[in-house]
Amino acid sequence: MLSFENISHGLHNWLSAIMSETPVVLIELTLVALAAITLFAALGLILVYMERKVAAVIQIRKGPNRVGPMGIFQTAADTLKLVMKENFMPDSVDKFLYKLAPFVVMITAMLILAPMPFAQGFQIWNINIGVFYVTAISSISVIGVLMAGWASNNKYSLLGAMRSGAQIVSYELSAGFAILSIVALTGSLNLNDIILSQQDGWWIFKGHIPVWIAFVIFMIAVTAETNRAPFDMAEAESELTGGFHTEYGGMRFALFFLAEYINIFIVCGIGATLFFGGWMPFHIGHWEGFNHVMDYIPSSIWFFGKTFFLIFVIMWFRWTFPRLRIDQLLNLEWKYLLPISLFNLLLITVIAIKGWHF
Amino acid sequence: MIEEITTAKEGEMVINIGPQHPSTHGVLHLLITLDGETIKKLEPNLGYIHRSIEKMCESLSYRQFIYSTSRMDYLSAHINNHACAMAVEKAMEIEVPERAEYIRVILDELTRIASHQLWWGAMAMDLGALSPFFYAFREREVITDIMEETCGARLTMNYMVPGGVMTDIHPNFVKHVKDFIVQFKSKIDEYDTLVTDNIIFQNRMKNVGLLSAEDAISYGTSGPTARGSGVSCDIRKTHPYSLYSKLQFEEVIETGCDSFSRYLVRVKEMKQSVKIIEQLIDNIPEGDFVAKTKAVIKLPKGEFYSRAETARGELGVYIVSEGGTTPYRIKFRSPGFSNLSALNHMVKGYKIGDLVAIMGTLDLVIPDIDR
Amino acid sequence: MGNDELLEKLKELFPDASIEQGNDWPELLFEHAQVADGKFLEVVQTLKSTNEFLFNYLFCETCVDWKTHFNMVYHLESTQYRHSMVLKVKLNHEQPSIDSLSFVYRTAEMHEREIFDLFGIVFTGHPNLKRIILTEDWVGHPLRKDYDDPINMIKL
Amino acid sequence: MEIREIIFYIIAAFVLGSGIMAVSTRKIFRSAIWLLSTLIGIAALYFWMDLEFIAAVQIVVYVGGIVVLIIFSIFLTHKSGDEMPKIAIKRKLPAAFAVLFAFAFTANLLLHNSFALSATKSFDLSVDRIGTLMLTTGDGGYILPFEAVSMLLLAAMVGCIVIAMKIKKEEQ
Repeated sequence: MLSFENISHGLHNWLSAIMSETPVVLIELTLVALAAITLFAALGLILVYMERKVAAVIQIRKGPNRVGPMGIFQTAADTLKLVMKENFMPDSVDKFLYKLAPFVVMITAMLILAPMPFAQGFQIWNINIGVFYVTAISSISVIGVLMAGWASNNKYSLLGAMRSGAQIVSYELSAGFAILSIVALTGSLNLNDIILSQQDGWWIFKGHIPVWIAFVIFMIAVTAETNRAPFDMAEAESELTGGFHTEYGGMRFALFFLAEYINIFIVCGIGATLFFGGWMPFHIGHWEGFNHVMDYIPSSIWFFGKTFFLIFVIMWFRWTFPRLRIDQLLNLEWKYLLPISLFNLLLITVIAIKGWHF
Repeated sequence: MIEEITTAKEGEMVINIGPQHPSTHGVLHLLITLDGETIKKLEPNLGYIHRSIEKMCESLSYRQFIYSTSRMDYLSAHINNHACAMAVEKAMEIEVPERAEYIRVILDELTRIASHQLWWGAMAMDLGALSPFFYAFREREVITDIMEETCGARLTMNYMVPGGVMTDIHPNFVKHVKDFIVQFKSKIDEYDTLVTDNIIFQNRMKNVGLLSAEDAISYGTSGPTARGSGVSCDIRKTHPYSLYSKLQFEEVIETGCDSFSRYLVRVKEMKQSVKIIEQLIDNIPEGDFVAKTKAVIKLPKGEFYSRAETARGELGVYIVSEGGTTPYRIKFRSPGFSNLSALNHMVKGYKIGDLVAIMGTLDLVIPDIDR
Repeated sequence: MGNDELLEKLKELFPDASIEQGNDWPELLFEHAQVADGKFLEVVQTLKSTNEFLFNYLFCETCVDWKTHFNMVYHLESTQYRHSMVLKVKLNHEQPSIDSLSFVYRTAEMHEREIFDLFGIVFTGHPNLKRIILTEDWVGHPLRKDYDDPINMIKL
Repeated sequence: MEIREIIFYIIAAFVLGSGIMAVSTRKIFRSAIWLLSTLIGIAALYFWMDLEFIAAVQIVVYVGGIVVLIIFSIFLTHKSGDEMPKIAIKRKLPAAFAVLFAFAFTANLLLHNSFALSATKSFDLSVDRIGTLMLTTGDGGYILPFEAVSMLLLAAMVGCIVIAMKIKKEEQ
């Protein structure tokens, strides 16, 4: 069967056969970079379109429906508009940092993509400490936001940056603990090992209620970390007009915008991998026939299906809930989520040690 | 203004909210002094949409000046026109036909519902929930369609004239209003599920923007803003005009004094308005829709004051006449202006996010403030 | 309290003011000289805190330019008894000034700024008396009858 | 040159370049950003050496923690956007001497040490081993420093809370 695994391995073997190691590495680096950028662009287009359609359904309206069938080319047209736009810059900004900030946010998002297992045996970098790597790199993205907010020389931007700094630093803890609970159950940081440990059932089914709690906390924390409503304090358009990207326009703004969607994809991908078995197909006990049918669905479809389901959930949040206030947001983290996730981690550790999970 | 920015204390930050800001819903300019994110002081700076309607009215006839009031509080256009028409009628001692009164009150209440629905959506948007706006506009659209059918306009109605209404109602009016009531009653629960019962929403609103009853009176607030503080001030009850003395409805008063009370007052008021319309819509009497008046209205010498309850509070029309065809002086006591004056008191010590929520519950319409 | 009763009471309390029944409510008119030197505040305090009156709600405050003089017009209401009255003060045209009510009724603060802006009446004791609607460098007071702006005003 | 070497020299140049920028720029915020890129470069070096865990720790602790704190404190200072004054020569000189000395010292160490590769891998890189070592009481165990550090952090946290509560009382 044609799968991503075979394609990538075949390509590697073919390249190694015809040339020495250095050019192979160089060519493969270029190919990976190109693939990542293409994936980025495609994800951006699809997710923005999806967000607009989801919003439209929730808001009893039609959404984009003019450009192309069902309006599928709307985001492409929007991108074209953003590219054509003048890249204006206000006076008295810190020019270097102002220009750098969108790229920092973007590159960070790209880096986290590396250990993502998109399909069986298909992954840019099978790093040993996958989950820890993701947590580590995602903490850089806050720097880009802080940079943008400070360099814009605008009080709204500064307030937005301060908010987002406080928010991301706090919610990283809860997200980290939620991830740790799965790590405790699996005993490995490697994303592939985590997926393989779910061969006989996804953790969300195997791990009793504590894993459900961890999952809910994870979803809340990553929504906050990606600055999505109801935790979009950094933008808060009705309070800070645009927050940290108030002064950005054109393609520079588009990079922030795109990075937000890529980040959503990444956190949902991680969520799907940790709790829903990544590219593992859905199996039920000893229903051999059913399981066999499920196995026929390619692993990449399973991964993207689960990820997009979680993305839909996050979009659903956004279009239903009002925004929290900054102090309520921090209270929620420090007074509720953090103690709960600490206790929950303890519980899960006990379950893991005693082997009480299925 | 410049000196205030420079005299801000160490560690404090002065920020301009507006005149172009998504949550001021117009060109309101607020100058706020912040300590971190906590508001220390707020000063409104008005006049960005000041058209000097009061001065203009001094050279308009008593038929014409009513139309300029549609542009004041454009969401309560009918009620504004009604108040002006009443002032002229009172001075001229014109008897308004029964049919006209019925039409007027029905349209007033429809206006109130439409205004509250716009407020409801906009306020949810201020709090960061974007969807309720569309739900509110689904019902509001029906009302504006009825208005368009009846008066030919969707926003600036200009339908009430001294002595009655300008034209008779459309033949479909009664049917469409009844359809609206059915639709509204089936959907109003959705409002509660979507917004009122939401825990984030309640946390954002409860115990925020406190305005005690005493302060509410001292700041001259009126309408739902004052009624949310437990002050009875519905002109329809305290100084009944038109048909209101004969109608069965309750004055909605909440005693929480916070943003959530003001919110509840408006949501419950919509239900009361529907109740009023239900009492009237089946019994519109036959007859004239406008009393016979002279072509040129001349008011007797003297001072006349009429009050009406708009969606935002008490509108006062104060006419000083020298006996001519134009008023000598007109003062519109607009509810928004007084309500805005309480804002500084209400937001002190709260966060920027609260400012937006509190401003949302005041339901400010900027042309009403600037006139 | 009904209007007639109110009228009697007011006459008793302020024998030297001119009191008459207006179209809606009793009207109390003071000459500026009668209420100069902070006496105006005393009058308003009396109206606000006397148990029979309790005029605690200033629902409208405005001014009328009569070319020879200004009339300050205060509409007062009691939220407890639901009776209303009109308080008027005649100011001279050259240097109009009157005590500010902003510490008696907080709503007066904004209203007085508006009146200062559009009529040029100076409110002594006002905490923040400056233009509110027009820009700070505006010349003249538009709602005065002698205000003229040949470019922007259209005469009918 | 092999690809690994090329990558090493690129990373090294990046670390050195941003390090120099961090101390030579006269805008405090930019200085923090350059410091940040130096630290990221060092993390990249760890990755290059296949020390993934250490690299990730480097990023979490220095980039996610310390630099964010530094940036926050810069936000809270006044005039963070202004250029800092030029440093006088008499203060530059001692600094230059110190740098020279450090450079000579390190170079001395490097030149007199033979970097012979041992045939067997000298240490196990896995996270399991690091974790076990951390909590081992016996030979080569780090339980004592681990506990000492945790006590220190606890004390610091209590101290922070006390200071924060004091400010609140003063406000009231």
